[in-house]
Amino acid sequence: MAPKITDLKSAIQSFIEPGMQVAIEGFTHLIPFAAAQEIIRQGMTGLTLIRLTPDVIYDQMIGMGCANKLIFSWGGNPGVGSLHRLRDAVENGWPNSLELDERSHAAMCVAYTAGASGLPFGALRGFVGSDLPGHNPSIRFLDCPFTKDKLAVTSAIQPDVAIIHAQQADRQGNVMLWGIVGVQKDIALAAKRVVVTVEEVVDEFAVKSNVTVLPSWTVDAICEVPGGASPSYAHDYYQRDNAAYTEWNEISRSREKFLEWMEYHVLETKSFGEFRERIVS
Amino acid sequence: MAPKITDLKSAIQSFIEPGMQVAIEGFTHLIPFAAAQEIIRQGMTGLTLIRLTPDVIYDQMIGMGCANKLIFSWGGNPGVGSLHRLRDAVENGWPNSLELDERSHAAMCVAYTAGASGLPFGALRGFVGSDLPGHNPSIRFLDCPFTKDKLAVTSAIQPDVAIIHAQQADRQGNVMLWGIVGVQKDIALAAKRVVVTVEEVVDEFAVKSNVTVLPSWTVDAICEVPGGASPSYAHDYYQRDNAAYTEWNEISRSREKFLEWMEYHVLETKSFGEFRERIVS
Amino acid sequence: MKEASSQEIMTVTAARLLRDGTVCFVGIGIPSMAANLARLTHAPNVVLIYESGTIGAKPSVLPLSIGDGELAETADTVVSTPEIFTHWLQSGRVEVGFLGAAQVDKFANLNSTVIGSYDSPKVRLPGAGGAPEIAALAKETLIIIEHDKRKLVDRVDFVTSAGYFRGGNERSDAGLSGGPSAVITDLVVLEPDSVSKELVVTKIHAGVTKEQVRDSTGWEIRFANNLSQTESPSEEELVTLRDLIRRTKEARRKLS
Amino acid sequence: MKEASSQEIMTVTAARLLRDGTVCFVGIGIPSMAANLARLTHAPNVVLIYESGTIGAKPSVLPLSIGDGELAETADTVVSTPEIFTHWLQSGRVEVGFLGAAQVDKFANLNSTVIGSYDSPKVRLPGAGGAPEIAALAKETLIIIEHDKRKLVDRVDFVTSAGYFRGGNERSDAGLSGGPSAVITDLVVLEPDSVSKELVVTKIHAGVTKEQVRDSTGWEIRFANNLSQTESPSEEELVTLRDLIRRTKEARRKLS
Repeated sequence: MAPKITDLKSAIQSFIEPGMQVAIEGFTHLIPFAAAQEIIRQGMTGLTLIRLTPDVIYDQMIGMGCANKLIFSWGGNPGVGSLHRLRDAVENGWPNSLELDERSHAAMCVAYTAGASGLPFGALRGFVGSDLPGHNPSIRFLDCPFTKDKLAVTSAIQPDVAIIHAQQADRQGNVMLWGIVGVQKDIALAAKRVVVTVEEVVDEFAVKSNVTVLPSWTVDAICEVPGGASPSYAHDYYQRDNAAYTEWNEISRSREKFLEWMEYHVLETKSFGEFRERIVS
Repeated sequence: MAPKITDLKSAIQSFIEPGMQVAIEGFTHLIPFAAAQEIIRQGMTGLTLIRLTPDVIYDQMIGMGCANKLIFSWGGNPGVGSLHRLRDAVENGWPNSLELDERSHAAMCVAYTAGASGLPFGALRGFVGSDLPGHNPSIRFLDCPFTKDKLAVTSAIQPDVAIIHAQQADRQGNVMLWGIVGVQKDIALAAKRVVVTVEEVVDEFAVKSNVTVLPSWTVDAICEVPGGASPSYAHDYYQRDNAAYTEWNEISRSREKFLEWMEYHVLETKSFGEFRERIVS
Repeated sequence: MKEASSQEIMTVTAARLLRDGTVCFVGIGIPSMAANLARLTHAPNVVLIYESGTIGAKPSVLPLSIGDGELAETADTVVSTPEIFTHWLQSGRVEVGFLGAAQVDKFANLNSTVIGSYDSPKVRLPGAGGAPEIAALAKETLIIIEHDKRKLVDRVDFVTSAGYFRGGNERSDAGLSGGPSAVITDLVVLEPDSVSKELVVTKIHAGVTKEQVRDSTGWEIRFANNLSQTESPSEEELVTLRDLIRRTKEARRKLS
Repeated sequence: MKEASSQEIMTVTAARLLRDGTVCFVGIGIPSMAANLARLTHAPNVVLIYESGTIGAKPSVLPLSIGDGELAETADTVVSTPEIFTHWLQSGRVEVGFLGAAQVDKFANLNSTVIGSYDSPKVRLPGAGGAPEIAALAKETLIIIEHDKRKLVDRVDFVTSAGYFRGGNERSDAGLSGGPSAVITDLVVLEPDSVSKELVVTKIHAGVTKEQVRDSTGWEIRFANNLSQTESPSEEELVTLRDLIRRTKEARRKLS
């Protein structure tokens, strides 16, 4: 019942298989970069990647050919501009074509909440007049049985695996994260399996405001990976590395430079620790 | 924009009118007894009362003729037995008949959440095989547009006024409650107007775990009423007065004894403070 | 030591049906007593969820109300009541639902709404609370009820929470999995027949006669072929249970 | 003091449209800059909601991403992202939605999805994010966009977020209230005609000619009868804005 406290390499090997639906979440905060890079390192392919904001984390995975489908709502480099690898996949099919299931943030949220709640769909007021439903069968409309209001509905998302990053786990395997808590509780409870990387394993949690707690029995694996959300941030641990986001714009612009960077930093390193050493040097 | 910090008598006078839909919430914890008794004191009638667990608080209001309709899901005296005044109204129409819109806890919850979310209905897996939907048009069924699963739906609840009790407000009018947070955030955000009684008004909130915060601009009136949730409890302030719940069983059993008790303790007192003095003596 | 009372046997028998580590949705009263007894004896890692929002509560005394402060203080996490029903029950995370009722019928349907007709009831009962969805969505339901002709009835006056409907495959045909796996009374344990889903006596408490059971049941009760005697409470179980009740009474006295 | 740039005029003009005490849903970039400028000048009690879950954020520097830590630390409360969309936006609590886009058309429809066709786009843009529901559900929407022929177009390539559809009553007939009340560019302010809902120029920034506006707009742009000149930024506004930008740059340099 209690989650296995294990190393990241083993956790990814145990839980991620080609063809799976995988959600790697963290809304602007606590983005699990270390876990995503381990998936790249293991040469995973054919994944359906799920995430509100693909961000640099999925730009790397898509560029390395991990994914053939993307379920998302906003695919930019926040504060910087385009995700060049995502664009190259959609515009030119490089390194492979990428099927899109594109919704809005609100629709992704209700799809996660429905998934976490055991409901097959979520309803929202939205999409009236938008062209998105015409391109996505996961968005439909229905009439309220009471008021006859026209509402949008979207199908629940229940991934095979959710991966999130948290500040802390305790030794019993309970997980706690705080600050901007985003969508992590919903996606963790929606998924069939949950892998959590954490900044540290502690004896006991301190009282924090605005907290999400996942009891140990809802989590499958916990891996201690300090800095594992970098270049995003971990509230009370480290701040966002804005320069890395800006630099990514240049690194990712050409296929060659991107591949070279990934080869040197990710494929040639054995762990996130080694990756970080190469980043700093 | 900021709520008026005022006295309870004025707040009830300003916001509660005969015939309104009123939800006085607090799930087992922080039940706003002082506010309810002020409504009784002001001789209000014709209310639709809304609450998952009518509890002693609505037993008093129903017995005093404040309500002609009840929307609820469990009407007992927790840990003790029946609510005699509620039963007398339903079984014998005393002091007046009481229309019931009866759901389950889960259905009340999704109705509150739908109300708070601006949706006309909430969906749930429930009521299959139950006789309740046959007696309540607020519960219907629909087929999921994606999976064809049969789901129950229930109409949103958006009361005219929600009244809750919280541990603290700050001087700007923000409200904070903690411990068992129940359904209060949803009902407060579902209602057109929100009145909050609090244990105390403080300069600044301390960090607490498991917190609900209502920003000042979502609240209409705040009244400082120490002990205002008694005989229920306020976490970190005082404990549940179990004896009072047990005694209520005897007080409420006969109409005469009930009326005498209400007359002496509520109608003849001018405030919750005076009521408390009579209770103690 | 004083011999076990029939209520104690019922509580201990119910407690034993909880396996260690099980995620259990608990109602107040005897269900809560049995679940906490299990936690204090053979099932220290049982996860108790109360509808007030506490997950993994470990109270030292029994809560009188479902939302006593100690539940929050000892829980692994506390969430809102809506979240309990959506993210924790409806999602299928609850393995065992522990329920009481005013009436249970031959096919384990539960009534906690009215005696008599809904529109002019003879007795208005408290109502559904969390029961209909617990009965529908927990992987398995245990029911605890006092054995009495007016409580174990051929057909409940009102189906608040569905058991096996009118028997056979009716429950699964309606799209519900799970269902009541046992009804524990102060006389016997009943379990649904695997085909007809009719409740039959599978265990009988020490000193109870079949006659007594027949006389106290509102339908023509059947006894299983492999009927056995309920294992008596152990000394540890009785001591723990009595201790728990004593501590609870003391705590309540102090508060009054 | 250095004269106001066209971008500064745009930001100050947008900021002025926010009344004090308004509940405002803010996107990142110039919307966030304008909203925070309003908060630091004439509207100290404006309530800023970011989709990351922060309500009442009061950042001292501008967030680069929508979820920077300072937003959480200075907020009145932080909630989950799902709750932001259900309980705070969809519920009708947001008075002003502040949006940018890649394209805006004559009837204030917004495109942030693709240039070209959806299935084989010339340029794949980031996508909807929170915009479709903000545009649908805020009581009023303000749009900020650089004035450019390829951005202010007759018809957007893709309607990500609906404005007034194809004009007239089409928006309200579809059951949507609210709608865009102004489009602020670095040249002018446009507002929808009360009947046709076509965007017309109501204010023109100092030093900008009608010719220049015509040449930079993708449809045959009209000028309101009561066309006026945009009030120039005050010294206080400019100083505050430049200070804010300077503090933001310093903070980011420190982090890098």
